[in-house]
Amino acid sequence: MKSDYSTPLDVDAIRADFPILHQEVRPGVPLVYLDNAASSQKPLAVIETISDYYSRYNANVHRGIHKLSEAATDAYESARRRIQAFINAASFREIIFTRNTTESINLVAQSWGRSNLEPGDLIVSTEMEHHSNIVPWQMLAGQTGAVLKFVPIAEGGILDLDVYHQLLEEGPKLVTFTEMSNVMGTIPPAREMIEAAHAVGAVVHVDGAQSVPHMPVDVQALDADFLSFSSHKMCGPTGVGVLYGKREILEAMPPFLGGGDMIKRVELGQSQWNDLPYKFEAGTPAIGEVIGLGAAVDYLGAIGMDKVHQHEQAVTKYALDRLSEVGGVRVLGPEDVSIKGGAVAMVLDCAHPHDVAQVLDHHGIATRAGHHCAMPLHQHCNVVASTRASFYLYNTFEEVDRLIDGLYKVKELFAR
Amino acid sequence: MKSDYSTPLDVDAIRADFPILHQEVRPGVPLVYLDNAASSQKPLAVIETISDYYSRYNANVHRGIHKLSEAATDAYESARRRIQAFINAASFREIIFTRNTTESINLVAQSWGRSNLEPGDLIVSTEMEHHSNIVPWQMLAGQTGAVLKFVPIAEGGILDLDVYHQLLEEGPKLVTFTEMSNVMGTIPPAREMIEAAHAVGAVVHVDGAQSVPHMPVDVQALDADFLSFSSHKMCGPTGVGVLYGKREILEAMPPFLGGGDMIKRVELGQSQWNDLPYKFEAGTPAIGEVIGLGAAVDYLGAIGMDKVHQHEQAVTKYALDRLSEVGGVRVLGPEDVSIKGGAVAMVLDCAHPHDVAQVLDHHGIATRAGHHCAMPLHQHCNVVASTRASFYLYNTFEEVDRLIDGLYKVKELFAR
Amino acid sequence: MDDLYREIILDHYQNPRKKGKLEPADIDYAEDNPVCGDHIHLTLQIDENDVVKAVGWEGEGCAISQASASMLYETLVSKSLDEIRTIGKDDVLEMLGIPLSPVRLKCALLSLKVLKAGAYGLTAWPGEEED
Amino acid sequence: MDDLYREIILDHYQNPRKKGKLEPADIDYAEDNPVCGDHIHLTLQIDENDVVKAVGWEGEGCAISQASASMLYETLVSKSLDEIRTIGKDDVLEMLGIPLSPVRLKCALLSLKVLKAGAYGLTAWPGEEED
Ligand SMILES: Cc1ncc(COP(=O)(O)O)c(C=O)c1O
Ligand SMILES: Cc1ncc(COP(=O)(O)O)c(C=O)c1O
Repeated sequence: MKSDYSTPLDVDAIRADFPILHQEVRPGVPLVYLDNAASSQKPLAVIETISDYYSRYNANVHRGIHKLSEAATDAYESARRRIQAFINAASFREIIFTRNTTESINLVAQSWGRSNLEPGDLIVSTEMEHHSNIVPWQMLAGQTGAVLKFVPIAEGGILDLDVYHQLLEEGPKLVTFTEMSNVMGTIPPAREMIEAAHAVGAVVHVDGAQSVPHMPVDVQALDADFLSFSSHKMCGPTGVGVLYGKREILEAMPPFLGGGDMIKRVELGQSQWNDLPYKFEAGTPAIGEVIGLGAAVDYLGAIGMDKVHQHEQAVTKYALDRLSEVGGVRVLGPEDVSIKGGAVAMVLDCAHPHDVAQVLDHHGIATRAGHHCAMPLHQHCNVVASTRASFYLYNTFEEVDRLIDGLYKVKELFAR
Repeated sequence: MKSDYSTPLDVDAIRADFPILHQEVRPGVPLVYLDNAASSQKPLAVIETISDYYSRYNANVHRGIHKLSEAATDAYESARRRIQAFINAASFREIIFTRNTTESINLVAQSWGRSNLEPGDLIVSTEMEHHSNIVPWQMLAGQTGAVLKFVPIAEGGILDLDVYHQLLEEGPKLVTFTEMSNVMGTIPPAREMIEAAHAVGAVVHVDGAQSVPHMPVDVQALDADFLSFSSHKMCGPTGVGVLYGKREILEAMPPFLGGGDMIKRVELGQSQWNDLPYKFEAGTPAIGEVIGLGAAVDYLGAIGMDKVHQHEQAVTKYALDRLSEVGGVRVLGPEDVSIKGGAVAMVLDCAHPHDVAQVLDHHGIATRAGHHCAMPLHQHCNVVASTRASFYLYNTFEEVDRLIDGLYKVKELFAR
Repeated sequence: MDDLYREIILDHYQNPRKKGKLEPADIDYAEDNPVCGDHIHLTLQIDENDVVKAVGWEGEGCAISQASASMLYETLVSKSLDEIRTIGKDDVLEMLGIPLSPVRLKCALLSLKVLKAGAYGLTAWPGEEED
Repeated sequence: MDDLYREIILDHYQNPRKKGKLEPADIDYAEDNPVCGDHIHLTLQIDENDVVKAVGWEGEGCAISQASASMLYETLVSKSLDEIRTIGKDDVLEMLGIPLSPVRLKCALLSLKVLKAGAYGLTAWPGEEED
């Protein structure tokens, strides 16, 4: 069955790196983890890097004149440079550590947005976005009087680029869109979209929460002005995210949060901001987690993001083909894996997405059910919710078979 | 020598819990970690809780219908309730997870402050504050036209309460102060100060970054409206902080960051906020780190914060007494350990604070040199910087002796 | 598998009782479960003695949420508002009779939450009133 | 201990050269090391051939920052701005001749940073111009 679907990865070897995968959720029922778009699992190298930090050289960074603090600062700043390399940013100063994608986007909205937008200015987002790429802009629109418009989803779960180009003609100040839908897996033509937006003078923010973990992303090739992503979705720990921003844009932005580390000098009447990236990193950062994310990009980089992407395409293709056999399953979004990442959201005729997930869980298969923080997208699809299986580098064709078997059990139970 | 100074703790047993403490910074030179006010070390129980999370039940929280997500959600929410108990908050809804104290304070400034302050309104802070309790209020004052005034430091490194009461007569909308200075260790009479502020109708924010890790804090007894603190200073991991807020105040506040998890419903035109505390937790939280902080408060709670405080008072008293023998050492702040925590900032006649720290580090003793993110305080003391030794539950009287020996080496080198 | 969805739950899910929207209604309230998009809209007619005369509800969602609404709302007619006030989380869970994880608990209790919010303005989730 | 602070560093620290503030000055620039509060204020008089005529500086800070200022600024007189432009991070470190951790590196290089910022408007830390 899987002979048609070839992967460049030695998945058995990769699975051996992830302690969590080798467990039974109930006696005799091994775990099949297909909830990767929500959060990925972590290789031992990352887990041990974090333990090692707390066991050997934990200390606050940047200001310490002692061995532990120097070691912690070195490791923290070295992680920044490896993350810079991972997305090919031009300078370490363009890598700002936040809590997650959501905070990165809020930083752009509040710092760049509040200081650059005036009443009536246009912000363009899309209907395909995660709530984290909608709500901060709604809030910003409320605060500034800017107007927020959305590129609709067209037939086949792709963005309606005709409307996109029409909206660009209205001269938006900011364009923001996801490089990979967390529900339908859709990969829009980001480079072309950015070029077109730049041609009308817009600044472009790219939501990389799903793309950066799953495919090669080169911010200079993309020419994105901002890119946001989360550690926890790319083999790294929770509690840390990244905002990439072009240096000259970041330089001109006011700080987001105030406090220790982001200042050069504080007097009672006023303060003087620190250099990039520290201007945007107020207070003690997520030191251990940044160092953990450094280990994660080392891990992914050693495997190669192109191979990760190819593997996921193969597994996704296999899943789509097998799903089409089941019957009564509607898959949301594109079916062409050249424009689709490893997120497969589906709706069954016979059962509600929650019930599907619950029955699958009973068989050890972890999927996610609900709106996946993308209510407008689901509204567009005319469903309240979906069940989503999402793949990562450690998922196998056999696990897809387990998913399909599980769906047959769902049908058995509900289609009576 | 130490017979006069009694501690209720079995410090040897406690030290055995902290892997990092048992190392030599250079061959033959064991580590003496006296930089606890910057960041504390972590017991094995915390390190293992985090590894265990990533190795056994890592998953995104709140929305998952599968075993791992349920386990992660349980552990995350259970940590919230134990942290609630640790500071005796009335409801788990009053415990909001942030990145650190700094973000907690910014949340109050931006959400409460921007929606409650008008031009000319008064905010009262103090000269004793960490930059994180100054800069967010400066920014807020700039944004709203509110006026920021500072309670000066009086003789002996305590707050000038006469001026405080005069400022209260001006009817401030918000009062904010630290419950323990991170430089001088000063513990102001927080309960009385809060009562007086409430009497004139002010809302009170307490910076608990130093107090919560080092002494019992009961938010209901204090009657604080807000309390901010950081995990990394209290045996927990980096990347997570807490904002406590009284429920009725939090309910009335607009959200701070927008995105996933903090909404109930998103439509393209508008969104509806989630219930507390989730309204203030946008995006995937620091799940592993919150669970780690839960293990930290379990650890501290089992020992007893009253005992931690007594131990630190004994070690601090011993340090102050021995420092007075050295000669040419000026200790900043109070000398009475009943109003002083375990932070001992000093200035030597013969050498700059950096050089002091560097020589101490050469002898294995980790202290901190600089302004400790408290430039206005140092300005008040008429020094640019100080060298700070700060103690925690695992520090011993012998380590104080090592510090004193180190200071004699400094004098030897510089006082020629 | 047996205890995952009992027969009675599947029955109420596939053949819900009391479906429909009353007009006019004395109590008319709708809410979602934000976690998953379950939706329940309840309408009640109440007589002058504060007793439920008629029930109608509409909704979308999973088997648990819809079966729980059908099973719970079916029992309301001729109950007084005072009697209804005593219905608690445990009553609903007993009615369903299956083990539920915290997320599914919200599915199970949405019907009760809508009832309590519509009838008494309570906004907390049943069982969490005392936070 | 020997290599921690060399004799020459302690000497320049305890007996700094070229202290004082020139008035008028052709170049007048001051900066802090935000990490630790070291402060250096440099004034230079430049002749019509772009050669340094006189140097004066004031400062406060640690032995490393102040000795480095004293040692560096002492060498400036009769150098042209073009010559001064070629002075780099490594020259200063060689002058000091002790191993320095990253934090202390900033102490050591503050004098050079102030010189470069004052003379050429460069704002980056020496050695980090190419970020
Ligand atoms: C009194 C006080 N407030 C605030 C902070 C800031 O804490 P964080 O850096 O964890 O945000 C600190 C930590 O140095 C502190 O000591
Ligand atoms: C496309 C997309 N954007 C944003 C987010 C938000 O990420 P986080 O919750 O880590 O902030 C997600 C995660 O679910 C996502 O998939």
